[in-house]
Amino acid sequence: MTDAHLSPRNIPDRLQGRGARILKSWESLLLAVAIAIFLGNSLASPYFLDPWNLSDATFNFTEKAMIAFAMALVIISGEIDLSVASIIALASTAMGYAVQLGVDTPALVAIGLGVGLVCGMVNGLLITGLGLPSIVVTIGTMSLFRGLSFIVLGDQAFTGYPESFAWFGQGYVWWVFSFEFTLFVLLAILYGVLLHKTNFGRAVYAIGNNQTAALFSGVRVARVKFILFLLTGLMAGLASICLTSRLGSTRPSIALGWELEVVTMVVLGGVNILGGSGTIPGVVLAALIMGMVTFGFGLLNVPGIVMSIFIGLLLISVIALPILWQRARRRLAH
Amino acid sequence: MKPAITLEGISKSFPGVRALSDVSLALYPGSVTALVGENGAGKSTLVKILTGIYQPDAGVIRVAEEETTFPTALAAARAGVTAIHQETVLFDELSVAENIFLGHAPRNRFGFIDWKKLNADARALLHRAGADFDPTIRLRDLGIARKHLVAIARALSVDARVVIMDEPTAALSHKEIHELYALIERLKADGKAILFISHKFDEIFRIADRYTVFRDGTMVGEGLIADVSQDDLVRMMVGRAVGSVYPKKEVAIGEPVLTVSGYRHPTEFEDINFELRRGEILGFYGLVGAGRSEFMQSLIGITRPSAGAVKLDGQVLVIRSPAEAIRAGIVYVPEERGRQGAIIGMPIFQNVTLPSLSHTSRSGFLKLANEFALAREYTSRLDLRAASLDQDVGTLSGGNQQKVVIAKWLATKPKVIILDEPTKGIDIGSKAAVHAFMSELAAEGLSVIMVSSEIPEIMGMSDRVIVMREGRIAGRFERAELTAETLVRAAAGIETQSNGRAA
Amino acid sequence: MMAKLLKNREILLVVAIVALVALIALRFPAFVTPASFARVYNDTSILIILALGQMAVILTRCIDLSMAANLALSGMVAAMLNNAFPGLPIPLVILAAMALGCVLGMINGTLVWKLNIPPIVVTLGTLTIYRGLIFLLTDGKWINAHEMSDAFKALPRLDLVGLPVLSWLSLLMIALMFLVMSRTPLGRAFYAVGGNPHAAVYTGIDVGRTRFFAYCLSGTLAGLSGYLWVSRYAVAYVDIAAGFELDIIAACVIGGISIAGGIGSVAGAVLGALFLGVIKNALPVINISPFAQMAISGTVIIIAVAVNARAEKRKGRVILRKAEAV
Amino acid sequence: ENKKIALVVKALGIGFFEAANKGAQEAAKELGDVDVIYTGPTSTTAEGQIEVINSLIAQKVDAIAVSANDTDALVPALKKAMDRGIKVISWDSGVAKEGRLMHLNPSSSPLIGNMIIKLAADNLPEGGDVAVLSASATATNQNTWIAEMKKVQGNYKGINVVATVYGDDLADKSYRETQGLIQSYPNLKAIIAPTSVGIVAAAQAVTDAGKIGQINVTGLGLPSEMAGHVKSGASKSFAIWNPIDLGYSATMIAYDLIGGAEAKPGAELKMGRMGTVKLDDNNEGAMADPFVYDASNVEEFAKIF
Ligand SMILES: Nc1ncnc2c1ncn2[C@@H]1O[C@H](COP(=O)(O)OP(=O)(O)OP(=O)(O)O)[C@@H](O)[C@H]1O
Ligand SMILES: Nc1ncnc2c1ncn2[C@@H]1O[C@H](COP(=O)(O)OP(=O)(O)OP(=O)(O)O)[C@@H](O)[C@H]1O
Ligand SMILES: [Mg+2]
Ligand SMILES: [Mg+2]
Repeated sequence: MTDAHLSPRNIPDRLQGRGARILKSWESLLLAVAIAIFLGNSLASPYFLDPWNLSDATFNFTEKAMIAFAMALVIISGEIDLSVASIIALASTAMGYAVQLGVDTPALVAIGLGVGLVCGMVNGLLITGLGLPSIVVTIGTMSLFRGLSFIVLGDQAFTGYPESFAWFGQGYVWWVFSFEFTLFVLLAILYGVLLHKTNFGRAVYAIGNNQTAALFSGVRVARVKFILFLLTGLMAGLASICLTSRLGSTRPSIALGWELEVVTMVVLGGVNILGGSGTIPGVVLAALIMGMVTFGFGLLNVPGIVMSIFIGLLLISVIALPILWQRARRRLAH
Repeated sequence: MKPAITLEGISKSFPGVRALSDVSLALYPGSVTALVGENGAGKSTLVKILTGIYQPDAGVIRVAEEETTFPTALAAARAGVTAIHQETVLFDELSVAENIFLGHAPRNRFGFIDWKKLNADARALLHRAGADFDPTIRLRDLGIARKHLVAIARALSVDARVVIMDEPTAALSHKEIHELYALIERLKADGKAILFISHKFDEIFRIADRYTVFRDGTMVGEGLIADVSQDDLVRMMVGRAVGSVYPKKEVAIGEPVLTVSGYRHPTEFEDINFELRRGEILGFYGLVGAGRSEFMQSLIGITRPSAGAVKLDGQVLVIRSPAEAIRAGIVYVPEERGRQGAIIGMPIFQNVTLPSLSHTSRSGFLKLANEFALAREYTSRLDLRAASLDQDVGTLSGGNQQKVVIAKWLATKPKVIILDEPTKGIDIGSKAAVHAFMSELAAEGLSVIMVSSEIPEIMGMSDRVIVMREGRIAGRFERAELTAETLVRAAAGIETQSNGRAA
Repeated sequence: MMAKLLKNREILLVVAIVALVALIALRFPAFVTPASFARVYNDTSILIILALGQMAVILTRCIDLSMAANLALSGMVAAMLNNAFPGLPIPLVILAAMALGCVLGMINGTLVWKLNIPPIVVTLGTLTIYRGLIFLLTDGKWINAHEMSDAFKALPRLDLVGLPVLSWLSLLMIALMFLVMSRTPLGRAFYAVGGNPHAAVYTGIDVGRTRFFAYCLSGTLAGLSGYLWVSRYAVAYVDIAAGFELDIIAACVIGGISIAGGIGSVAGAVLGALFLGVIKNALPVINISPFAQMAISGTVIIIAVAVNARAEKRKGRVILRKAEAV
Repeated sequence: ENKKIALVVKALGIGFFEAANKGAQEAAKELGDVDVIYTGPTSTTAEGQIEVINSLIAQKVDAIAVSANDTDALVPALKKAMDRGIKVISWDSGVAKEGRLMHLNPSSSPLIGNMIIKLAADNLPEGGDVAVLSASATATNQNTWIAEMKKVQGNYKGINVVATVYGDDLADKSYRETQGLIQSYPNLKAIIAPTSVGIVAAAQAVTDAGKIGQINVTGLGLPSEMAGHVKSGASKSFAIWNPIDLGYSATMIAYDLIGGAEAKPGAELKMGRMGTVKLDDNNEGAMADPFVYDASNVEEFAKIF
C-alpha cells in the first residue's frame, strides 16, 4: 500500500472475498433449486437420467434461452421487448417464402438473421429515436410482425425446407450434444462476457440503474439501447432458424406466447424487471430450471398448464420470499 | 399567550444523517416565526414532521396544549396544520383547482365531489393568494411562479391554525412576493400561527415577529426579531463569522480557456456571453429557477441551444452529447445528485470510473485492477469515508455521495469543471473538504464554474461572479466589489442602487 | 380553435373512428346503420368493461396482465355454479363471478402493495396461475351450451328497449366508472398516485392502498366480464380469452392512457376499445382478409403511442419571461 | 409388462377427444395388456404437442397415436420416435406421410366432403347461398373436407358456396365470423361448419341474430353439444362419426402394429369390434361412414358423447 498516506483512512477494494459473494448471490439460490429439481426428477422418473432423454429435453428451452440472453440485457437496461415471438414468426415466414423461390440453406440463414435484425431495428428506432415507451411499442410491433406473417400465410403453411436446413434444429454436433444446445452454451459464454466483462455491459447496468445519470456521465444511452434491441431481434432471428428447422414448416402461429415465457425466464434468473441488476449465469440457471420442470412433469404426463402454474408460483415466490425473509429478520431484531 | 402548537425534544435520523436532535419550537397565534439555518440544517425535516410526512424518532407534538401525533398527512391537516412545501408537491396532469383540493375536495350530499363548488372555492382561494387565473386549467401549463401560488392556495384551502411556508418566495417575482406579504398580514390578523422559512434576511426582518435558528439539526437560538440584528442571526446560523472559513487560494489567473458567446434557447435562456480563464473560479449566482442549471446543461450537450458558440482553448467546439463534452474536457457535476449524479445501485468504484472507462479498459474489455486504482486515487483525494470501494453508493451519506460524484468527474482529468450547487445538502465538514478541493484544483490550473445559491459560498470562493435572473445575465462582479446586497439586488431585479454593471 | 380541439386526445379519437367508419361505409354502406352500430357496440361491450378496469390500474402506474385469465377463471366458476345449481338466480351467479374476480384482483393488489413486487411480475405470475387453476378445477373439460341453464345464457342477449342487456351493462359500467373517476376521492387518487407518487404522500394518499383498490376494481370488472363472456359465447374452457390481455392494454393505449401513469380518461378507454371493435367487426364485412386484422391493430397501436407521446412531450422549462407570456 | 400406447390429442379437455379416450380405455380393457396414456397440450399448438411427444419418447412408450395440430411440424419429432422403435400412427387429423406408419381417417374424406354439402342441400330444395365456417388455420382435416366438398359442389344444383371463413376453433372468433357472414350475405341460407367448436358457435350466433328458420347451421358436431340447437331449430341436422369408436380403433391399430403387423399399401389392420381397415397408397384408411343426427335421434346420442 504505497499510497496509504494519501488518505487518513484506507478504503479496501472489497469487503468480502469472492467465495462469500458467490455464496450469498441469487445464482447460488437458483443453483440449489436446480439441483433439487434435478434430484427430484431423477427420483420421480426412471427415464430422466438418460443422456439421450436429457439431450431431447434441452430442446424445451434452448431457443427461448437464446432470446432470453439478449432480453436479459434489454431488461437490465430498463426496457422490455415483447415482440420477440412475433419476430420469430415473421423471420420464419420470410424464410419459408424464400424456400418457395428456391433459395439454399446459407441464404435462408442470412434471411432469418436479416429479418430479425430489421425487426430489432424497427423497435430500436421507435423506442430510442422517437423516445416511446418500449412496453407499448413492442406490444404494437408484436401484433404488427405476426400480423404480417398472417397476411402472407393466412391459413397456409410453408414447407419443403431443404434437407441441409434441418441440421440447425435437429442436428448433433457431437454425441448427444445437439447444435441448438451447443449454440446455447456458446451464446451463454458470449453474453456473459459481453455483460460482465466489457465497457458495453457496464453501460447497460448504468443505464438501467439511472438513465439520466448515465447520460450525464457520457454514456451514449440511445445508442446502447438501440444496439440492445438489434441484438434481441438478431437472437429472435436465430431462434427462428432453429425452431423452423426443428419443425420443418412455418405457420403464422409459430412460437405463439413465447414472449411471456422468455420474460419469465429472465425474471426467474434474477434480473430485476425494473432494470439495473441481473446476471447471465442466473438466466442460464433459470433456463435449465424451466427446461427440467417441463421435462420432469412431462415424463409424469402432467399437463403443461400445471407446469406453468408451478413456474408462475416459482416466479412470485422467488421474489417474495427474500422480501418476507428480510422482514421477518428485521422484526426479530427489534 | 398560549402557543397554537409546540414541539418538544424532537429528534429525527436518516441513515447516516442526524437531521434533527432534540429541537423544540413553539408557534403563537397571530405571530410569524422565522426559521433560519443553513442548507441542511433540518428545517424542511421539521416541516415534514409537523405535517405528518415523517414520524419523529423522539419528542412530542402538542396542539393547543394537547399531546398528539400525526401519523399521516391527513391527520396533520385535520389538526389544522398546513404547509407550503419546499419541493413542489403538485400534480402536473390535474387542474389547478384539483391540485388545491386533492384529498379534501368538497362533496355534495351523495358523497360525490362537487366540482362546481370546488372550482368556485379554488377561484376564491387563488384570489386570496393574490392570483387571479382560471382554476380549471391544467397545472402543467403554468410557470414555476404560478405553481408556487397554487401551492400557497392549497395551504390556504385547509381551515388551519398553523400555516407553514418553506421558502415560499424562492421562485416568486417581486410583485408576487409583495402580494404574499399582504396575505401573511391577513393571516396574522386572522390569528393564525405562521412558520416562515427563508434564506432571505430582508424579508425575514420585514415580516417575522420571532425567530428560531437551527444549526446542524439543533436549535441554537430563538427570540424576538426586534432584539436581533442580521449579523447576530448569521453568527448563530453558521457558528462563526462568515468570510474567513473559505479556503480560497490566491491564484494567478491565466488566459481564457472557455469562451461562450451568444448562447440562447427558445424558452430557457438568452444572450449568455462570458469568458472563463485558467485557474479561475467563476461563480454563478441567482435565485432558484433562474435558469443556471439549464444553461450549464446546454454547455455539455444535454439540451441544444438555438444559437451561440463555444470556444475551448481557442478552438470552436460543437458539443452534441455529454460524451463529447467529456472528451473535449468539459465536465458538469450536476445539481440533482440523486437523479443526475450518483448511480444508486452500483458500487462506488463503478460510479467513479463510468466516464473514464475508455482509459481504464483495454479494447473494450474491463480491467478491474485499473478501475480500483483510479477510484482509489480520486476518492482518497476527496477524503471519502466508506467501508469499501465495492459498496453501493446508495448506502453512503449525502456528503459522501457528493464526493463520489465529484470524484467521478475529476477522474476524467478535465480542463473545465462546472459544479452545480456542489455543497447542496452536505454537512459542514464535507463542505469544507469540497471547497478546499475546489481551491486546489484552481491552483493546479483547472478552470472552475461554480453555480451556487448560497451567498457566503459565492462570496467566499469566487474570483468573479455572474448573476442570472430569468434566463439572462443580470450582473457581473469582480471579487473586490462583491457584497451580499449587490448580489441579492441583481438576482431579484431591484434596480434602485446599481452597484453592479447590469448586462 | 380547430388546432386546440385536435390536441384533445378523445376528440382526435372520435375523429379517427368517424373517419374509419366513413372509410368502411365506402365499401359497405350497410355498416352505417343504427342496427349495425348497435351490433358493433354490443360486440365490443366486454372489451370496454375490461378496458375500464385496466385503465384504473394503468393510471396508478401499474399494469394488470392477469385480467383475461381472471375473466376465464371467474367465467368458468360462474358456469360451474350454474351447472351445479341450475336454479340459482342469475344475479347471484353474477355477483359470485364479480366477487371471485375481486378476490383475484385483491391477490394482485396485495402482492403489489404489501410486498412491493413489480406489478408486471406479479400479474405475469398470476396470469399463468389463474389459468392453470381453471385446468385444475375442470381437468380441462369444457362446459358447453347444453350444460348451462337457459336463463344463464339468455340474460346478456335479453332485449331491453332495443339494446341487449350486455350493451346496457357496459353502458352502466361506463357511467359508474365515470362517476368513480371524476366524482370520488378514490378516482382522483388514481390520477394522483400515477401522476406523482411522491407528491401523493404529501396529500395524505396511501400509494400502495390506492393501487390495491385499482386492482380490486380491475378484478371485479374482469369477474363480471367472465360471466358475460361465458354466457354470450355459451361455452367455458381453459383457453377462453387467451391473449385478450394484450387487446385490453391495446385499447387503453389507443385511448391515450399513458403507460407511465396519471394520464387518461374513461372516454379514452371506451373510445380505444370501440376503435378496436370497429376494426374487428368491419374487416370481415368489407372483405379484407381477417388475417390482416392483427397487422392493422399493431400499426394503430404504434401510431397511437407516437401521437400521444408527441402531445405529452415537454418542451423544456419556461424560464424566460417573454416566453412564458406567449 | 404392459404395452404403453399414448393417445396424443390436439388439446386436453375437448369433448370429442375425451370421448375418444373413452374408446381407447375400452380397447385397453379388451386387450388386457395395454396401458393407455391419454395426453396432449393444453392449447392447440404444434410446439406443445412436440414437447409432449418428446417426453413420450423418453418414457419409451410402445406406440403413439396422434391427432395432429400441424401436418408438417410434428414430422421431425415423430420420425425420431420411429427411429427409437416406437410405432407411430395418426388419426382424426393426420401428419405428413414421413411422420407416421399409417393414418386413420374417421371416415373417408370424399364421403365427409359430400356429406356436409348434402346436409345443407337436403334442406334447400330451391338452392341458395351457403357459407363455410372452418376451424383453425392449422388443422389439416377441415381443409381436405372442404376441398372434397368443392369437388362435388356441381352435383347440387343451385347451391352456391359464397364464402369460407375461419373461426380458429375459438368460440368467440367463430361467433364473430358467423355474425360477419350473416351481415355480409343477406341471402344466406345455410352455414356449413365442419368443426365441433364452430358449429355450436355458429348455431348460437344464428339464434342470437333471430335467424332461426332462415339460416340452417349444419356440418360436423357432437350430439351432446348440438342437442339444444337441434331442438331450437337452429340446426336441422348434422353429422359426426363416433369418437368413441375412433379412439377405440386407433388403439387397436397401434396394438396390431406393436404386435408385428406391417403398415403398407393394401395391408389390412385389425380394429377389434370395428373390423379391419384397409390401407390405400398413402397408407391411409377410413374407419366408417359419418352418421347423421337430427331431431329424431340426437337426444339419445347426447347422453353418450
Ligand atoms: N429522506 C431523507 N433521507 C435521508 N436524509 C435526509 C432525508 N431528508 C433529509 N435528509 C437529510 O437531513 C438533513 C436536513 O435536511 P433538510 O431538508 O431538513 O434541510 P433544510 O434545513 O430544509 O435545508 P434547505 O435550506 O436546503 O432546504 C440533510 O442533511 C438532508 O440530507
Ligand atoms: N416550471 C417548474 N415546475 C416545477 N418545478 C420547477 C419549475 N421551474 C423550476 N422548478 C424547480 O426549481 C428548481 C431549480 O430550478 P432551475 O434548475 O431551473 O434553476 P437554477 O437557476 O438552476 O436554480 P438553482 O440551481 O438555484 O436550483 C428545480 O430543481 C425545480 O425543481
Ligand atoms: Mg429545506
Ligand atoms: Mg439549478
